[in-house]
Amino acid sequence: MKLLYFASLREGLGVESEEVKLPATSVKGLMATLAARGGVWQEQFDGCKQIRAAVNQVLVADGAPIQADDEVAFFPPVTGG
Amino acid sequence: MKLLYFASLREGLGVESEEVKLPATSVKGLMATLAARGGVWQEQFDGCKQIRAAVNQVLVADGAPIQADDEVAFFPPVTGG
Amino acid sequence: MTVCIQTQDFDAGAEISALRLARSDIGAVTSFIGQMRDMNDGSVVSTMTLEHYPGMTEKALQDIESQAKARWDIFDTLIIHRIGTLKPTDQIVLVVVTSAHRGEAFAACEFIMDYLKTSAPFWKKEATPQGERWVEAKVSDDEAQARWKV
Amino acid sequence: MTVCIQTQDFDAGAEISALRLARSDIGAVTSFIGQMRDMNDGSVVSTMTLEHYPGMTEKALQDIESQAKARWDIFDTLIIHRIGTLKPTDQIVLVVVTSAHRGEAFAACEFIMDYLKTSAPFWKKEATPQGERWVEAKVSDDEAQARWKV
Repeated sequence: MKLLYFASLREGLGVESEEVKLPATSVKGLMATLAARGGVWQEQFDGCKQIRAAVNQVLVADGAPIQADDEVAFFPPVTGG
Repeated sequence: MKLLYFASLREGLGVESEEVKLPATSVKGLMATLAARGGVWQEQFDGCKQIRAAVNQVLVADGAPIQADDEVAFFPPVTGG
Repeated sequence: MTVCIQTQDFDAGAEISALRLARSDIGAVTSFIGQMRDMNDGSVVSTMTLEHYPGMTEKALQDIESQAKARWDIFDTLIIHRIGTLKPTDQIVLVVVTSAHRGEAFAACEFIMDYLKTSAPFWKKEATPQGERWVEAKVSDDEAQARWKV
Repeated sequence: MTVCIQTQDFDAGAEISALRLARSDIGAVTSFIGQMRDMNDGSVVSTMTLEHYPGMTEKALQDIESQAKARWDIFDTLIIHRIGTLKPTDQIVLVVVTSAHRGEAFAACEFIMDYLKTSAPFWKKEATPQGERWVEAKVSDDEAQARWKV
């Protein structure tokens, strides 16, 4: 599973991307796993901050499923245009 | 009173503009006066064709008053843009 | 708040640039170009001639701009409308609106076009293989204007 | 149906001309330019840096164009969005839509901007006298998108 972080979330975590070995889960499940790392991870993924997720480059809701080889991106609400 | 005619109405009447001596009236009253000229005037102003009026270069409704020295224009619904 | 009635063509890009660079607090620039189609009401159209009511046209367009300005939080507006004889793909009209935010800019630009279509004294005559004909006003234009009534 | 993500500036006039001259049955061309303001949330902003998600950005914008095309009777669309560092009055985004009629062109252009604002993965960071800060998403942008739901 490839994980990507953007904008303020990337800065808050100090990580841009990582490869992780995790079983199939959901967006919500993956966020809980990341929050459980503690420190800045808990701070960013504790559910208080608005975080959007994209699975294989498509915006999805929190309940969306994630397969072991998916590309998953987390980021704050977008502000383009 | 200065009278102006535009577009298909101008072509139908064969007149572009004229100066007439008429007492104060209303748009509806003036149209009846013009229709009473008969021929193409009756044809154009008999009420069957949609005709718009402007008094002193401002679009007005049929009931609008007209003074003796006003500029009054008659024309079909506009089609610009 | 500018209105131009002219026979010559206009450079839409240059006009838009001039308006958008006039202030550094502009965030949104909407524009509309109306251009001549080669078909109308099922007939090929080779040329179109625009007649207008000099004097009233300028007043009507300035009044439409004033209404837009009173109604939305916009910075500036431009309307250029051509008269005379045009051919397919020729530009007929340009409307540009600048604002801090896009919602106001979009609404004001569409409002100006809808009002122009029903209250600015222009008339189009088309040349078709069957001869010349005056373009008829559309009920849909009246309906488009009516949407803006409070 | 074109999408460009680029650091360099664009010539809005040339892009609009290219789209509007592509067909002789076009009657309406709407366009939107988003540009950088020198103030935001009460603070002077000297520069703005746009980050995006390469790969997803292109997909998201193409998807927005497809939705617009499915929904309205339009001929063509163009979206150009810049990334990198910009200064006040710099152009950020251009959207152009061509159609036979203005109602469709206006609606599709505004729809594209509203969807872009809430679903294309761009993020803005502003440099202010108080330091750098990420621009916060606006509730009004979510509301603007929600209007288009059936």
